[in-house]
Amino acid sequence: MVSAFEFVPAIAVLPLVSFVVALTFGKWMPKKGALAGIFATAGSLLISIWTALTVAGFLGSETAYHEEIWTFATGIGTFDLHLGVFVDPLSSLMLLIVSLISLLVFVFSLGYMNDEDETGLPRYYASLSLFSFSMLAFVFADNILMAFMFFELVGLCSFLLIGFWFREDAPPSAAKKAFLVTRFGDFFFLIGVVGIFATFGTGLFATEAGFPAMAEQAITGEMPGPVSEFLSAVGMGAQQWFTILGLLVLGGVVGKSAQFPLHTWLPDAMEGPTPVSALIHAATMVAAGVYLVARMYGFYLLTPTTMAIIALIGGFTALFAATMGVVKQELKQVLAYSTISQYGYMMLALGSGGYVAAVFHLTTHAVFKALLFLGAGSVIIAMHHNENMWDMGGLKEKMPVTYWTFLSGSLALAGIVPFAGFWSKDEVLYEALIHGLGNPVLLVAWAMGLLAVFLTGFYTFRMVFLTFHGEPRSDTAEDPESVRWNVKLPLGILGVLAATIGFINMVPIKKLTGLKIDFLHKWLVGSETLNAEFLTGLEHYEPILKNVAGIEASYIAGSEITTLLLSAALSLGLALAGVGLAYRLYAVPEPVEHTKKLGGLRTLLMHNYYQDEYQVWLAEGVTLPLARVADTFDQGIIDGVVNGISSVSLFSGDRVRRIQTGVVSNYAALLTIGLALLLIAFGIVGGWF
Amino acid sequence: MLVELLIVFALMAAGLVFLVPDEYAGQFAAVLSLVPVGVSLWMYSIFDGTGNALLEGGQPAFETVANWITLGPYAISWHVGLDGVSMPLVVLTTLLTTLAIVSAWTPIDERESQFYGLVLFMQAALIGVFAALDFLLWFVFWEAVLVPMYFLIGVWGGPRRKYAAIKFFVYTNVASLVMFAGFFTLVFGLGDSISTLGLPAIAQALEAGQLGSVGGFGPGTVKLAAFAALFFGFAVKVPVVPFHTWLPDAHVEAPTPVSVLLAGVLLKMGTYALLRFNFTMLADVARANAALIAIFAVVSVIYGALLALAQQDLKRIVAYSSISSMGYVILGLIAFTPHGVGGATFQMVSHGLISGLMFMAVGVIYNETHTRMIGDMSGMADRMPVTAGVFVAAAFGYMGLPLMSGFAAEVLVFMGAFRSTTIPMAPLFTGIAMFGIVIVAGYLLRAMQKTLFGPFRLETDYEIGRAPLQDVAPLFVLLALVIALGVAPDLFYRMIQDAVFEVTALGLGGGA
Amino acid sequence: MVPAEYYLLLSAAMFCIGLFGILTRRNALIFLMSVELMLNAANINLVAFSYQWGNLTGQVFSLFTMALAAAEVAIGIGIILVLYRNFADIDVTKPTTMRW
Amino acid sequence: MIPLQTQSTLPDWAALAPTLLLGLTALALLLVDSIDPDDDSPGLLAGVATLGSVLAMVVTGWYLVAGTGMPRTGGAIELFNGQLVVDGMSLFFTFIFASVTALVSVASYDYLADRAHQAEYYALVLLAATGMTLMASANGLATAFVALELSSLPSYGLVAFLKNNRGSVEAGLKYFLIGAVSSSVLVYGISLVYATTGVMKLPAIATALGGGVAGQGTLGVLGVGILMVAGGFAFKTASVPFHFWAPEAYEGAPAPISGFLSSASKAAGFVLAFRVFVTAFPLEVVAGTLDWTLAFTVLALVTMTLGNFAAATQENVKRMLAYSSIGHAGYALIGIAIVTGTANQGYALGASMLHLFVYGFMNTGAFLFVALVEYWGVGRTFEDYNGLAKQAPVACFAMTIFLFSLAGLPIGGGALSKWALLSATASAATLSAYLLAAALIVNSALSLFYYSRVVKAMWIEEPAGDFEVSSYPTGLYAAVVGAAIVTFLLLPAFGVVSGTAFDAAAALF
Repeated sequence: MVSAFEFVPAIAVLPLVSFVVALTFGKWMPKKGALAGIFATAGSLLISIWTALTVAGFLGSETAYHEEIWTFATGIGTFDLHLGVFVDPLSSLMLLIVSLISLLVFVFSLGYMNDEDETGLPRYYASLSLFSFSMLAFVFADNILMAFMFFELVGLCSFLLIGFWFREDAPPSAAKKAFLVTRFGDFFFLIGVVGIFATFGTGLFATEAGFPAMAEQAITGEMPGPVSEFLSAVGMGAQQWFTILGLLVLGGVVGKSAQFPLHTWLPDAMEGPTPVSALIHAATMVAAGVYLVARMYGFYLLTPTTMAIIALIGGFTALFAATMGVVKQELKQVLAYSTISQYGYMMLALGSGGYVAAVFHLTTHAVFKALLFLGAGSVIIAMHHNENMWDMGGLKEKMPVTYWTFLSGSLALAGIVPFAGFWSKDEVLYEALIHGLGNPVLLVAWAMGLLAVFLTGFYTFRMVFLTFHGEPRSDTAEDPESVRWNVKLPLGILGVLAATIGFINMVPIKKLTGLKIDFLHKWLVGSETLNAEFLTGLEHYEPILKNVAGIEASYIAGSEITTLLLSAALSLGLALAGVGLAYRLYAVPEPVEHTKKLGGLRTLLMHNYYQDEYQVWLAEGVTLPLARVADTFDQGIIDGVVNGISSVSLFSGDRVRRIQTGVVSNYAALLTIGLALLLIAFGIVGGWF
Repeated sequence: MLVELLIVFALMAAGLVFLVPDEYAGQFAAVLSLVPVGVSLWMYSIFDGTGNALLEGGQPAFETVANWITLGPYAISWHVGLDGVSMPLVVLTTLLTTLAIVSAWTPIDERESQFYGLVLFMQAALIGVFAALDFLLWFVFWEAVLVPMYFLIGVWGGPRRKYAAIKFFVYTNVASLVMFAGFFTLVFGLGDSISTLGLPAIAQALEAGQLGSVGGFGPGTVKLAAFAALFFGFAVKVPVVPFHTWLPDAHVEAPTPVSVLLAGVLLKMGTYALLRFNFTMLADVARANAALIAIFAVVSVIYGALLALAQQDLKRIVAYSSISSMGYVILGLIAFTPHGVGGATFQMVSHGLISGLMFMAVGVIYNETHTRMIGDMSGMADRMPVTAGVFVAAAFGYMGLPLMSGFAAEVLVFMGAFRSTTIPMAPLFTGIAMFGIVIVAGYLLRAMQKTLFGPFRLETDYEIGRAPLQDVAPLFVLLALVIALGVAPDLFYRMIQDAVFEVTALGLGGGA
Repeated sequence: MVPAEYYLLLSAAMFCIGLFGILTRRNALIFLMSVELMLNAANINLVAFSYQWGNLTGQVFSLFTMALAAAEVAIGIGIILVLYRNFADIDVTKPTTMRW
Repeated sequence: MIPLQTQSTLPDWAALAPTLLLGLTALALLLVDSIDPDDDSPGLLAGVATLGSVLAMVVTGWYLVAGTGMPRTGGAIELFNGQLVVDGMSLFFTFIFASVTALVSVASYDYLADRAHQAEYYALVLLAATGMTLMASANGLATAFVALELSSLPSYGLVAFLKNNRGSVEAGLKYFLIGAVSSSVLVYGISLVYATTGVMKLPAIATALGGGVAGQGTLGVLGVGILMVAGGFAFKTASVPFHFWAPEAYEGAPAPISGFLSSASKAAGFVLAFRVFVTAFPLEVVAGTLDWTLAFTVLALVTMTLGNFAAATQENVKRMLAYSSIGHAGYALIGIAIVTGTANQGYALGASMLHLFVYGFMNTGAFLFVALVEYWGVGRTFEDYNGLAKQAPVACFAMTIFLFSLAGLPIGGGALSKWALLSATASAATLSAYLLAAALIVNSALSLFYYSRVVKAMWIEEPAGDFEVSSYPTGLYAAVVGAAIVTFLLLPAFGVVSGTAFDAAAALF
């Protein structure tokens, strides 16, 4: 029978086709290209499911797949560059998520864009399709160069979509910012990629020939030839050099996943259409960074320093973003900062060795964040594109579907049992804790993450209460525009998922009851071949984590259960506390702004800790003036010299011709003098006298 | 004989176009110029050259040798041939010429027949430059390129065209003569070991360490002096900072189609010559001074990008960014690794296409608005969506967007440079140079945001219509090529690799 | 007999006198005469050394020189004539319509 | 080519056929004029002059092809007891003179239209040409002087030919006065050389000097003599410091004559210098007394720099060409300036000869174009040339070829010859040689600037006034276009002449 794996490329190619179709024929198509996208992503979803089943081992025997499909650039006497497909549990899971969310976003867009009869829809759907294409191709990339390429394309699509309403001033500038900031991160990423190729001669993620495996050998076993060659060239130890490479790649991750300090582009990115925000934050662009770290986890595990840094960045970002989320006025702004914060959790998990936890949170977050954004989208439709929460209120009755689904999403985000967020976030914190007990750095990261739980609960429900509860605070809120099925359907699906998706990995229950219900964990442990041949299974990672990264689990009072319950109770309690505070402050008929109580802190938070300010200053206060100086220097000095030479020679020419006075006697005189000079000079030289 | 066919046909076409009346000249020239395109593509398809034309074991395709003149002790011959380096450049030349001619239909509205005649004449010379394998022959073509360019800028250019034309003319001519003198020092240094000025003969004699002392100077000095002279001569053409100041003026004043050829092909003459002479014949000197040259390269990249950042004139921006992009070529060449030199060569082609695309896009906007100043317009995407779309695509191509040729070229150069053994602290140098990709994004995004996006506004009082097909069509052709080469660099990269591999081995031991 | 150096000195003196005339005098005709003086300085050398070396080459050549000098004068007079017609003067420093 | 043995087929004196042809043509012209004194048949005169010079050209060409006087056919042919010698070099230059004369005669037909004394004009031109050919084959100082005068005296007359034109007369006067001084300097120099060696024939002088005849005491005398001889030649070649006549003479003279003098007469000076210095004063013999290559190096440097810099800012095209021709004298001097031991001597000298050859056509052509413009009555300044290409594209195209070829761009032979010189300096590779190379580069860059000013005026600038080209004179056009074609053909067909030149030059050493 045919294997699903042969069709994996199609997962990405279908959206690509729909991109071309929408771009060229979109104008004349019934839904302006939406249908093309829907069909394409639906197809991708089906193939993804098929692939997932195959990976799970239900169909056929092989459960992972690697194939080089296109030689990109042939090298003679050096390595080739190629594009290839690599399917393993991680990538197949990601494929599933991405294609699902894309499909739903396409459907939702029918309501959000078409029904609002926006212009330029073909462009919109084309970009959307390109976005899905890039992301899917990125997911099944088999080497880091290919990953980078589609990583960049994702950036392009974000540029196109954020700047979709190019006729206004704000969106294009936001788009520019998004691309520039992520580009800055990608600059380091690219150095990392180039470095990896230069060091290992390959960019493969998996198999013995892959660079993580070679790196592992270099550190644990005997040094592979090319690697030692290069290391001696740069004159560094393996550990040291790999750390540098890892950090360089991490630059790209920080940029795309909007981690501190390169998070500034994400809130601005809200200028784009809301479905786009859903896509960007839930499943694609921002997820890409975290996914990349998971993808090359085998490499990061080798360098404890990098791991620690990842954890710290994650923990800090989680807290940092959450604090800013507390004071935002606009619905989508709150969600934006929550996104940053949630991805912080994933980084925290990865950094502290919680591979499963990270992937778990990535999954659940994809669902509930998509849900929240689409819900917000539906609210925004209802509010005629007014996003200020202080103009809303009392929408609960007006739009029940939106309300209940949004609520489910919010509970998930806040991490209230038994919604998805609880399970994943709890596991993240648990992993951080147990590994942190033996490792102060991780413990600090854990503490920050824990603190963020409270804030998350607070700002989430502040948002919910302000939007849906109390009395309507504006005329539009009085009678909001109603939304159609194409909005409600995706909300419904996601709402259910948000409530239930957490059950795929209920570790605490397992630990307590001993039921083998940690499906995701099993899934990521992967098959025999995966660990033996492709080396991307959990069983391959765990020993490295222990031996090389030196991150070991230790438990409070030596009891795993105690620790487990403690951590769960702690996070749940904090979350509930946050919700409760929000309830006391905002779940009243006439809520008022309490931010003044924060005093000086408020302005700081309102200005997002002046992050934008200093980055803008770096760009326009430092770089531009520098460029101008360079320009003046160029025009003045360098070009001045060139022009100077010419004018000097012309001037001297003008002097020289004055010798020709026109008086023949002078000529005779000069002639005589000239001859005399020659005679004297050569007389002296020749010694005639 | 196919190379001869190309050159002779281009010359005859030029002659014919001079004679036809102005109103038909454009179309006529375009049709004629399709023949070289076809021929060159056919040559590409049957290309059978192996190795590097200058080195032992190299067997250029379409090679012909015929005795031309005797210059003192040296037999000068008509010696042409194409190897993996020159073949792509010839294809690039023919393609860009045709596209430039078509894109000239709109902007060029006086003395057309002379314009197109000169363009075709220049095409002949350019093909000659890339195909010639005898020094004097090569130099004839090299210098012959100047003449049409002088007129093309001087007659059909902008307000300061005369200044720009003469500046370009004199500056590059001085450079060529210095380079000529330097090269002949080398030739006489080789003494009786060569009897022709064939580049392969000279290169191989140098490899064999035949260089003797000239006048009072020993071989080492001679080599170094010659290298310096040659490097200066070509650096002006490339241009490498600080010999670049003729370029912005020339670009800004030249009409768009001419800018296309100037950036697309003429700059490549410099890098091509650098590869042939400095980095193949005098590889050992190049290696010895790798650090210095790498610094030249990096400075060109960063400084050029910074200058572009400071500009308001769209054309000036592209002009300066060409300087920046050419810096990558130098970096790749000096790396002396297969991907380094190969990537550099690929970058020559790729940048030829992309910069051509960029200039054409600017040109189309200019045709409609009659301004190129960023401040004068905004929201053009509202009125010229298609053009704007291509402009965006071109800009991202310039930023090295994956699946477009620029990315392939740059990443290859970086990979080559990163693991280079010639450049000291290669990773550091490469890393610094790579910061160019951030700055380029900076100024191009800024330019796009200011001109294409935002609410529509235009200072000049012109009625904006959609650009005519003849203006936009070339853009799409180029875009298609850029993407094709971006998805499948091997179309050219394979033969390039084959031709440059030998080069990377040079200069390690040999040479006196 | 008189040593050769004396002739050399004599001719040199004549040559310099002629040169001096050229540099100082403005009248075209006197200019011409000065030139003649210089030519004859050469002739002195030629004749003297022809005697010195004991061959006739020098003497014969001096005859040639005289002839050519005559021809030169002929042309010169002609030019001076048209000069006078155009500038109503034979001052050699007058005609300066072309300079620089 | 047929290896034709001149000795066996023709008597030796036949080797002088070109010279004789030119001389006889001059006489024939006078004869025609005496038969029919009132100039009603300009066509006939021009025709005869052209015919004669073309005949001379053809014969010379034939000899060159046949190899008369070349090593491969038994070496130089000595005539009149060795006073004259016919060899590759003399024939090579004779060819230049003859072809320039032909061009000038053709062009003059229109230029002189309805002027008096045409017969005298042509006769003088041909006599001057005869003198030049004699200079090319003069093998003794005496013959050299006589030949030089034979070419100079008619030139004086020709420059002043427009006797009602103040410019022409002034030019004639200055040319004549400086010429007179220079010739007396030359003669005095000759006398001094004779004083130290006692002989006049060049080879004899060499042997005499080699035999150490020149005692310690007479060292200075010899040195002064040689320098003064050099001065005499410098006058002919319009090199510093004997160049002062040139700008005025070329500007004031009838344009065809300017072309004639600035190319043919200059070349004549050079051939004489080459032969005399290489044959009579071999460096290894006189180096102790006077390293004349050093002298010529200085002259070359100063000459080319002064010429080009002065030309750079001229307003008058003809005067610009005049100065540039001084500059080119400087270039040509390079050849003789670097015939040192280290250099490939034949190569160096050959390069100079080639440059003079190409120069003969491109420079004459340029001046003839000026003649054409004067004929039309357009002004002489750059501004007056504005937009000329719209009126007369063909002529302007020809002029563009001349100018760019002069500037050394490869759309004419000028490029190759200039590059030959540049490479020759590289072959010498002494410090002074590199100095020359540097000067050459700087100067030709500058020359590119001022030559392209003319091109710019013709093609780029808009015409100032509404001026209409009245007629298209056949003679002038024929000459200009012909010169342009030859100039261009010398690029691809450079080999035809280069071989001969290098052989001829090599034969001298």
